[in-house]
Amino acid sequence: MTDKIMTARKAVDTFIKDGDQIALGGFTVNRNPMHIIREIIRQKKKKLYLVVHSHGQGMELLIGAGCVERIELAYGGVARFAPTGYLFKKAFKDKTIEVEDYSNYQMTLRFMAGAMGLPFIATKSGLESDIVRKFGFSPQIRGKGKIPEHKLKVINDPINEDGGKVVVLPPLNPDVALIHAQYAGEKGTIRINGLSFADIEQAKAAKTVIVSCEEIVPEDYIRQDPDRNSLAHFIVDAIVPAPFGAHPTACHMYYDYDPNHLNYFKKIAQNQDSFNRYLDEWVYPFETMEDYLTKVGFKDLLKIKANSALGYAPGLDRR
Amino acid sequence: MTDKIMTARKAVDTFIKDGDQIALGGFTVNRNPMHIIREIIRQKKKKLYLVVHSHGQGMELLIGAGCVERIELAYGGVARFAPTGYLFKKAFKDKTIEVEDYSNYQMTLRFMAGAMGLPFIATKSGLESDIVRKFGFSPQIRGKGKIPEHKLKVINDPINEDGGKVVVLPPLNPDVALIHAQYAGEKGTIRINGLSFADIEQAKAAKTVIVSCEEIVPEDYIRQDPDRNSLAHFIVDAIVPAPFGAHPTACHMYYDYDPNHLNYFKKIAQNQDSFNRYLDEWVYPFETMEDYLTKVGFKDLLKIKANSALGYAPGLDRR
Amino acid sequence: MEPYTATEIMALTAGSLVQNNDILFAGTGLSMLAATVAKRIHAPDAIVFFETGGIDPSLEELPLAVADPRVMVGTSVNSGLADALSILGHPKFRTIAFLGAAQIDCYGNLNSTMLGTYENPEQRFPGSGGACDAASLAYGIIVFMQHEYRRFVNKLDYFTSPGWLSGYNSRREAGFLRGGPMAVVTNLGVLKFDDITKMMYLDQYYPFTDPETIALKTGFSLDISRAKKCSPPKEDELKMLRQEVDPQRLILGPMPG
Amino acid sequence: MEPYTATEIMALTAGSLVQNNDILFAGTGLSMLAATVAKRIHAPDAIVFFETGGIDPSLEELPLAVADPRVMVGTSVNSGLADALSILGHPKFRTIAFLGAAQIDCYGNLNSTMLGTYENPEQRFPGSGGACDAASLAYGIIVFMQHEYRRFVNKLDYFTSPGWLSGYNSRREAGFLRGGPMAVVTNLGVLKFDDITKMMYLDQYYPFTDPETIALKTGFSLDISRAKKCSPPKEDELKMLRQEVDPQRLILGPMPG
Repeated sequence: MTDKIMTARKAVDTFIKDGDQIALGGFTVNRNPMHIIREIIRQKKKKLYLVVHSHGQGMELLIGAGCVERIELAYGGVARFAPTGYLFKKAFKDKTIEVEDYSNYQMTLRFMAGAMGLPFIATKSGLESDIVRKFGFSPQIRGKGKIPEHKLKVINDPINEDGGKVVVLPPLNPDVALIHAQYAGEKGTIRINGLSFADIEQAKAAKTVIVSCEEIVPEDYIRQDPDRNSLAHFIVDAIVPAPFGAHPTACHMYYDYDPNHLNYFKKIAQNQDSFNRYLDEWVYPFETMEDYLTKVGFKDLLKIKANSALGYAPGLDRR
Repeated sequence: MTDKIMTARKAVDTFIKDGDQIALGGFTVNRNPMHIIREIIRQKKKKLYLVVHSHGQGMELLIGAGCVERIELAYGGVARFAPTGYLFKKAFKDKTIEVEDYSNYQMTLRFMAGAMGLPFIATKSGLESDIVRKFGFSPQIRGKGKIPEHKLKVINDPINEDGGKVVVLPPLNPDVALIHAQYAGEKGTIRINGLSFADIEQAKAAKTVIVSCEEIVPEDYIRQDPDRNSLAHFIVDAIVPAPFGAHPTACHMYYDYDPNHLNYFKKIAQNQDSFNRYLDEWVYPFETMEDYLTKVGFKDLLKIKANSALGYAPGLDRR
Repeated sequence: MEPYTATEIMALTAGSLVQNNDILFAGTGLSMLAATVAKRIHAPDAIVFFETGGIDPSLEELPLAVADPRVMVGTSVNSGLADALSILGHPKFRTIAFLGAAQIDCYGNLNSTMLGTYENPEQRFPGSGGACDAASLAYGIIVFMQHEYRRFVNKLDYFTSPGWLSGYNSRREAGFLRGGPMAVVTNLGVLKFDDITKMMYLDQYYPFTDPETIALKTGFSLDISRAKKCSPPKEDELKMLRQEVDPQRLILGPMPG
Repeated sequence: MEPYTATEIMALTAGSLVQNNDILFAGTGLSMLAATVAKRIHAPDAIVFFETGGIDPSLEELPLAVADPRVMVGTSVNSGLADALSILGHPKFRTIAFLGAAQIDCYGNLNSTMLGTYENPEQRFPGSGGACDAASLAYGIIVFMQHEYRRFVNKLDYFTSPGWLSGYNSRREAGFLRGGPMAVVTNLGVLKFDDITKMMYLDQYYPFTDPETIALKTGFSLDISRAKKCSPPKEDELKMLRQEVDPQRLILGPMPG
């Protein structure tokens, strides 16, 4: 097995190309694969096709930096810091991105179907709503590349005569899944602490899996407790060592979200000039986590450092 | 929340009635809920409708004792100790039970669909096979009670024009799921060590969940590490303390399967008289695990005691 | 000026709608306060879970997001979306979801996606998240709304989450197995749905307002004939909310007056 | 008498069919030996997994069942059936499943369920287990058979697991995305499938037998024109199998002679 441990630069350069369909791991303010996302921006990847359930900070950055052409999503926001993501909102209103709306369960089921090789998956969720009635992607592009022929279909339950209508959803098999995890074994076994969101399904559904992680540990060590592990080593194509790699979002047991940074981002996100200055200040100059963290500074990092018993930073000023 | 901790006698008496559809946890020689199963036999429950993927020792006992009317399964055997279960084989040939054959993936997907509230679930597995072409249950009983109207249906992929044929399966929502786990918190949080088979899906799919366990631990303790937990407390209706409750099958980190007992069972299972004597000797007299274990004896229990590093009994004579 | 804020009475009122052993699907903000109120006062055995996978956390600090690491501690199980969202429709449980929305119609259908259309978008909200799922699958939903004319509309710009659809038996006929909105808790009062028509009516108004004012702030014709005046929050409940649930007033906002 | 048993040459021969980086779906018995042989000799980076959820265990002791606690140790992940069986069809991986059966037909379709019919059952085998899934979804399967006339049949009593169906392109036309049997390893030789017709032919026969004997033990017409004699097992491979893989001969059974 070839060595999978590499820099973000190499992982993004090797595995991500313009136009790829990309699943972002994490959820709003937690475990966003920010280190990889910043590298995507540095490498100026274009026309990305994001598939997410509820995404926040990472998606905001990619949209703002002009890397995104198209999104399938259930939710675009950074929790209380931006109930609707400013850059998502702006791109949607300016029609610089195409958006297709699903629900969280629908997106999760689609990832799961992709992960399990199911031809499609069905749910009662969304019947009669505009999610099943309105279509964001133009008919011209449907069925091309990764874009499914049908957003979804409402059919009669084919096996239970009393089952009524159901929503049938196409599976998702993204080109690349980007995940930030706490631990990776040297051969690629991944362990996520706390909630896994839909990261595991996203990784299993994808053709290529890039995992950034807080720590790389010996494969023997991570295999001493395989009940805790989230992904088998052979699923993973690239491991990127990235301590604090989810900053300014949280990483359970390692650090909390960074309210200072997220509040600052909220301000600068409302204007393209200030957002561009943010890229110049926070994204372009720092290829390594070391350099980025030097910019963040010890003071803020110590504030968000997780308490070992709680997994977050108790008493953190989150206003 | 009322107290869920109870004896096997009370759990079976309260929650299992004749004719119930019952999912058995475990797999061939591992984590069979034997203590509960023996109690079902003592209480002479009848006409049970088993739904399992690959089941072994527990199913053999229930069939032999005449508790079973009908089974949906993928596999009936006790691994090398009885590649096809003798009592299953005999009941099938004598037509004293009705059997419907599925595959392991199909049964697992059906439990999963039941657990997730999906109206149905589809797979490519089984196309053109007799699993989709032949039906074990008589047409007269189909659609009655828990028996699905259709074993399955082969349809054209409704959402992907190039998808071809797919097998659509009905979900399973058993009346009762019987699970043997390593740990239960006092309020019902369950932790399974090692492989979970389809136990988690079975429990979530069922109306009533009975869990026997090696140890009951304080709820606070089991919640100190919720990443390891398998079932939320409110899913579980009865917790039955049962150290060695899976014997003669294995329980990872606690004990190995008991080759002496399984080899002995293999012999007695081939004849109804000797099987009845087994019931008289091993099942009817012992309502508590303490009494049952006294019968097994320290000698055999020490032989199968798991090594803490390995989870099984290294060097165990398994011939 | 009342000695309590609208947010405070909303949290306490919504919390009182919960029964013991209910399984509560909570978002953040008001729904988190309401769920905590419910557990501390009305329904000690109620269970709170989050769509992100945190099942029954200890909630020693108030989470600001459903993905806040504070929902991962003291839980019964830490899982993920597939698991958590599957609980919503579990027929064994009375699952109650607290939802917010940008628009609501007279049958309790919700919009949290956008104003305008995909072709001519005017405003964008975050989208369904788990709201459509909860509204589709849960035993019931309780909706939080700011009571404004432009939010209580005759026709949603985008129909994100199914309520009683077009009223009467339309929800069951559409294929839903259960569910439907139980109540709408606003900054002015509590609205419920007629047993037969499933049309919204005013059930309670807070002491600082009146039914006519509420009707004027509602964009569709509202039945106010059944409205009762709501009692002000009890002293001890208000104290508990302020001192124990949100002492930093992260969600409660400024004190009254 | 040969200085090796049929079981030994079967395990070694099947193991040699594995490529490096293959993901091996193993049952127990012979398939476990073959997988271990593959990893130790031909394909050190091959990965073994079990349908029960044990992914790449260290296998310090030979498991006697796919649910043996020995498949839960040193694994990359301990999961369950849903996870493990999902790996079979993953398009990213060359998944190879080792399967046994009671009957096989000339297109490699398998019966592991029963003889007779549900109405008039004559014999019962355990059933599909994961065999139908592996045969349906994996990149390829390798089948172990006892080479007996009554097992190599024209028509299966029960069609449990899909091979090449009725040959030619019928497998793809039926809706399968990939897969099909690659080889059948018996106690007499190795059979493969014609590239075009997908009909079984004799590829190799062991040194202790001959093509005509094999044809006589095959219940359908067998092409033996392409048969080559197989070399006897190499000394070092036999030694490794006996001393390291199954020293207790739990699966290998008695020594030769």
